[in-house]
Amino acid sequence: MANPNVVLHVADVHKRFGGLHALSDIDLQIEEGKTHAIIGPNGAGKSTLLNVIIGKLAPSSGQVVFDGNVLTGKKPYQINQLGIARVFQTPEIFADLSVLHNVMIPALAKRDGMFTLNMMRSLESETGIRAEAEHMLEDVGMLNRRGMLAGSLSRGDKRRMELAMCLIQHPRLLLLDEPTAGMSRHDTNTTIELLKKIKARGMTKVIIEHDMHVVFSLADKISVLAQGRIIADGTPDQVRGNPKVQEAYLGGAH
Amino acid sequence: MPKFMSRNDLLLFAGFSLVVLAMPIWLAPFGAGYPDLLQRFMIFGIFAVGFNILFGLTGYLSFGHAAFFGVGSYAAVWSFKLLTLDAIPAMIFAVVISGLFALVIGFLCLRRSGIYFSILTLAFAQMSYNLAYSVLTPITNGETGLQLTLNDPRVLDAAVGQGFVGQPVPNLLGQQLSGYAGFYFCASFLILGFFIAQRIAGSPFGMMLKAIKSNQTRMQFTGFNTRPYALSAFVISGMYAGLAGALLAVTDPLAGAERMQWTASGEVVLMTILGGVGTLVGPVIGAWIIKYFENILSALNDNILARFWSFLPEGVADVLVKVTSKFVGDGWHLTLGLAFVIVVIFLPGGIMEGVRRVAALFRRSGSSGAKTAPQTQPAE
Amino acid sequence: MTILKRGLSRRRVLQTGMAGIIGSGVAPLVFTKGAWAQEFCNNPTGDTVVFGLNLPLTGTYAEEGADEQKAYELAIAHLNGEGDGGLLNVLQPSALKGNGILGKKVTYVSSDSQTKSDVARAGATRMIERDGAIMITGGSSSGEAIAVQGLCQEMGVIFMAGLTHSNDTTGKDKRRYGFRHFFNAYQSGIGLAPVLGDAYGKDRRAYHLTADYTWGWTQEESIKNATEGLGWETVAAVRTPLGATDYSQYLTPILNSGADVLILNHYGLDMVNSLTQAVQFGMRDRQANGKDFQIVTPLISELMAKGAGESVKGIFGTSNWHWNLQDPGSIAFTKSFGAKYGSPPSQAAHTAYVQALLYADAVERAGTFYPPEVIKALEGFEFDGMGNGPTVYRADDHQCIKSVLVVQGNESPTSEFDVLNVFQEIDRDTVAYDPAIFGGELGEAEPVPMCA
Amino acid sequence: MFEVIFLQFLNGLDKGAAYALIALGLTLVFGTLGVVNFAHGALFMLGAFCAVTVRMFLTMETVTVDPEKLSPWGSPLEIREPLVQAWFGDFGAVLVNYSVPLSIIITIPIMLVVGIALERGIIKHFYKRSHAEQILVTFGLAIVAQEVIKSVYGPNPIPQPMPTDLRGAADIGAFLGMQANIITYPIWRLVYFVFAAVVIGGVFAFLQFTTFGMVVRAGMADRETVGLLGINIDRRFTIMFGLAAVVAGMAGVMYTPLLPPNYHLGMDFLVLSFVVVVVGGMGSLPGAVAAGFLLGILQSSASMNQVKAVFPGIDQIIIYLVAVIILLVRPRGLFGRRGVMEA
Repeated sequence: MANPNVVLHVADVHKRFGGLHALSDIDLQIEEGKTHAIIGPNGAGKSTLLNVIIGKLAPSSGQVVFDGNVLTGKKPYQINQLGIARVFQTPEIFADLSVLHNVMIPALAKRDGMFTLNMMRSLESETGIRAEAEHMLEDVGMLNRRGMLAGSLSRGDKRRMELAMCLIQHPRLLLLDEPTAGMSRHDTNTTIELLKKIKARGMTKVIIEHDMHVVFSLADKISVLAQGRIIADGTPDQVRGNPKVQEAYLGGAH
Repeated sequence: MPKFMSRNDLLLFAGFSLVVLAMPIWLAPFGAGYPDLLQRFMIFGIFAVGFNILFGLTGYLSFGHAAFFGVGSYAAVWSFKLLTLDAIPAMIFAVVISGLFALVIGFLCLRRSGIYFSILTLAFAQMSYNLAYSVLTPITNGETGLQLTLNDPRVLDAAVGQGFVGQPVPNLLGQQLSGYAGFYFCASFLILGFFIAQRIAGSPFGMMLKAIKSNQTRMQFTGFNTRPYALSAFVISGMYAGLAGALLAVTDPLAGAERMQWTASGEVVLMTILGGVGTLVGPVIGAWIIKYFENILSALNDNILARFWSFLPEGVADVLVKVTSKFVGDGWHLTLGLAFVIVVIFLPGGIMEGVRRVAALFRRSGSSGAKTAPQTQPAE
Repeated sequence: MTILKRGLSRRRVLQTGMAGIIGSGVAPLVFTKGAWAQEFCNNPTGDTVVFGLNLPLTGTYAEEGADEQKAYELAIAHLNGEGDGGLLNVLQPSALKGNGILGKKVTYVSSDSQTKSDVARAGATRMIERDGAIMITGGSSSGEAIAVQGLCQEMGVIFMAGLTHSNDTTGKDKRRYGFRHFFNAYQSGIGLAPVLGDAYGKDRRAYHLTADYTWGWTQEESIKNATEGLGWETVAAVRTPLGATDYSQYLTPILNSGADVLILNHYGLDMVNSLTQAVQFGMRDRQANGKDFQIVTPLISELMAKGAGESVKGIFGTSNWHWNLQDPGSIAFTKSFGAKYGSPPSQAAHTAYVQALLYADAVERAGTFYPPEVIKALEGFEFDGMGNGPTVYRADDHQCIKSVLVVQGNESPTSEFDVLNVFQEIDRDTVAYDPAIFGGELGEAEPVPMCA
Repeated sequence: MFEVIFLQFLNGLDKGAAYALIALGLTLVFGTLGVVNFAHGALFMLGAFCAVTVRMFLTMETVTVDPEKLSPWGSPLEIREPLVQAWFGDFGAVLVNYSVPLSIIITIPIMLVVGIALERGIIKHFYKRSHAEQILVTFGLAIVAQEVIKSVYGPNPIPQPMPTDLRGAADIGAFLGMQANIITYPIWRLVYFVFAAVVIGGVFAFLQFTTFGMVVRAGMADRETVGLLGINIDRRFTIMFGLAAVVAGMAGVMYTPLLPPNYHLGMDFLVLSFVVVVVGGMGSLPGAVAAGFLLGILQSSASMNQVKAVFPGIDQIIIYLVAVIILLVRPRGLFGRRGVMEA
């Protein structure tokens, strides 16, 4: 690998659905500790790209390399165990469990691996994990809701909890699919603050986002996707001035 | 020091054990205090508790659990025939065999989820049943059912020179297991099974199972390989079914193929739903209610009904006897079906949810003073 | 009273020290109380005695079960001195007095066995434990009979089998506490083969369809041996699943198999379906090997014949008994049953009724309900007047040896019940056989096991 | 050997037609409403009992008891006179003779009402609930239906004779110009086959060529979009449930001469029909029909002696075995779409 700082390398990935080219010739390098935003109009292939990285979809050709491991062909849980966590566009949470348990589960995954038959130990005795989870909830400002059923939370709280679920695993790479979509201005700002705090810890992040306010306040680097291709790549300032980007956004239906 | 069990769990366990052990006393006024029915309460309680570990926790709806029940019975009877009449080796043998069987079936079926999983389990169970009835007769003795005979080898018994007089029956260290002894034998296993289920539900493992039910995708992206979790739950619940089947063979040493039929699998589904799926006590209560109805409701006839309604004027009583007779005796299945439909529609949490709702109602009306009438529940 | 002491002391001897310790330590008082209160299982202490009727009221053999229930109710009424007395008047010799059994009024409890061995056994256990049944009777499948018979041996309760035709019931699975009045597949073979030879010739090629379970197999084997003894050839013997409803896939291969006789080793609804469908396939209108194609139903009852309707006309089979017989016993029973229920009794009803009477009579002769004495009274008992001619309850296998009927579907029935004709009565010497050929072991009557 | 295989194949088609017909209704309900209907077998059974009821009315009798004369079994002689023949003479006799096909006329409105009532009354409340709960409620309904039938009609099967003209076997071989008396097949089974083919074809044509059908098909593909177009798709789906009930009911009526109906007829067919649907792929109409024929032919050929000699007992498990293999190899059945029913 040319750049030793690159932690995730999406190499020459194509994805076709029947005749439709959802992704063409994607080559993307994400550097350690950076926040990399992927923007683009609706249907540009952003979520498809995340799905390919995380193992939900297999690329038609090309491969994804994470820290020297080829991810292509690996199962989602193996990819997660390598240190990649994801926040989904619509929160994927355990609606029937309490907020506290929602956050404890990923912590246990981090500690115990992808399968442990620990059925005779009591949850009560997992004091370490519990403290960790409570601490995490405090970080996202949800400690007072730890006993609630996750399904009964507001949409914004669900997203914050999902973020907490990812953060508690201390992933090396965090993928965020529109983390502030549908949030109020106030919630969005809290989330931005939270994400900045993580950034300070040096966690690598890939963010898909529509909200340019969010993108420009967080991203170190931006890639612009349109019709399945990367049309621009660079620092926020570089991208802002790129005429192709403006064209894509003006031409794209939004 | 980490707590072994929370106070609530301990209370629940103690209460449950007490209720179970005292059954011969408190069930006698209901006409159910005889050993055969009590044993069945225990056996099907175990079956339902085990089924709930799979269905209640992981949400995988198996329509083939009766197969493991049957395998447990056959394994136990074979242990009686080949090894010894003592119950303990038979139970161990049965649990191991049904566990292995569940491992194979579960490994295949869990490659699919949703209704595809249900149909796969159903297909395997029906295959087991059909084969047990016909081609596998050398192992299962087909329709007649596998029975003990005087000239079985019983190598362990023969080795210690233990003989017996009359028809061979299973025992526990020489103590016969018919009647109330059989009940307490089964009861101890129900209590043990309940304890283990309680531990599982309260363990990190149990939480993972509930998480699988809640959102399998999230589990995958959280770094869990869900299949071994689901498979473990499947095997554990298969072992419970095998244990229950073995106990049925201990209290009554005959293994028939009918207990593997899909309708028998359907019955344990009914029990679990009726009692309250996902709860610890619910499935047991569901099993008890169904077995009670099966034995008591089905025995009611027109004469008994006529006596029951006799306080009413003759014409009215006659009509009521006619109407109610459709729901008892041979018609008790109708009652069961109606009760089941009503529970699924109005009380998806089963009887346990009903109990909770009533309790909440009382708590509310109790706290708001004696004068307030019970509040009307808002419609869903 | 001597009996009582013997039962007690033996039982005590049996309990090893270890068992005693566990018994007193683990089991509560309730457990032992039941055991010592009576000297044998369900010894009737009041002025009534309870029969446990284990009947298939649903399932493949439900019609037989319903008819058996009517017969038991009739028998119990007659035993208690109600009604016209039925066969009480013709049983020879008889110890019955028409005042119940040993002066105790007979009552009954019943349980739906659903034609399933498991359920039958559970029902029998319930009736013994909860309802205190002194004797279990009924059932109309061999699986049920064998399962319940084993249970009764464990519990020390006499089982008077209802309709069960498998050789195993009094063969390899025979039990000291189980008794069968009905005939068996082996006797069907002996009785049916000569008739088939006369009617269809010695040069026939037979195709068997057999219900794939124990009874079907024993009947297939018996009929195969008997017909091959005639010189017939067996083309194929195909097993069909029990309770199969559509037999078409088993019937099509017969058409061009070179067979000219189809033998249906089915019973109950299976038989009704397979026979009706075989007729729909035109098998009775066919020619094969230059002869008319024929169908044989080795075991048939009027209930099945009724169900099969026109299909059964002219078809040969065997029965245990038929209401059209003209001996005094049959006439008395048919009249008594018909007057009460408006239809003639089936062979299942007959065997049920006779079994109830024979048990009662044996108790009267033994002078006690103590099962080993009743068993002794039944074993080797010679009697007559019950519709099957002189009959003996064979001591070696508890099988009644009596005459067997070859019946034929009635070509011109005068009513919906007049569906079978008695073609020939095969006397009991012809259908007797050596009990040793089927093996099995009866086991001991004493010490009497104790139900809880 | 040719005639043996040909007959067995014919038999497979015949069985397959019955399987396909039942699976078709089940798939209609699943494809449109997304509901797993375990009560579908019960609808089949209810149809069969429509035929039973019609025949009961047509064969009503007056019973005169003559206390003077006794029957051979000792009860007073009953003289029965069929009413319909008495009223309508020969025409009445024809009515009785053709009671089974005639019942269809009455079965269609009854089953339509039953189906619509079921959907409006209960099923519609379960659209949003999990498939497991749908299975449970419809399973419960199936139990209730069969117990009601048992309590009204008793536990024993009630034979329904086929019209006299359609009894016996037809010589297909001779009809096709081959040797006579080799390839013969029961006429009623051929009738059933044709009937099934007509109904299946009718349902397909209805969905293909009518506006109603087109809207329903669009709704099957994407319910929300159709809803956005301002079309009341729910009412159409209700009617589709009624239609599925009618198809099941008619299948039940025509099956009665082959198999005397009793109360658990529905449960007997339930497992089988689900296996067919799952093999075909949940929600795929062509899949249901193809799987029906496939399983019919496999079932039939597995029952041949030559096959059974190699694999003993194969005829008892073939259907399940095929289902297991197909589901493991092709997770969504033969024609299934991705993601259906896996939650």
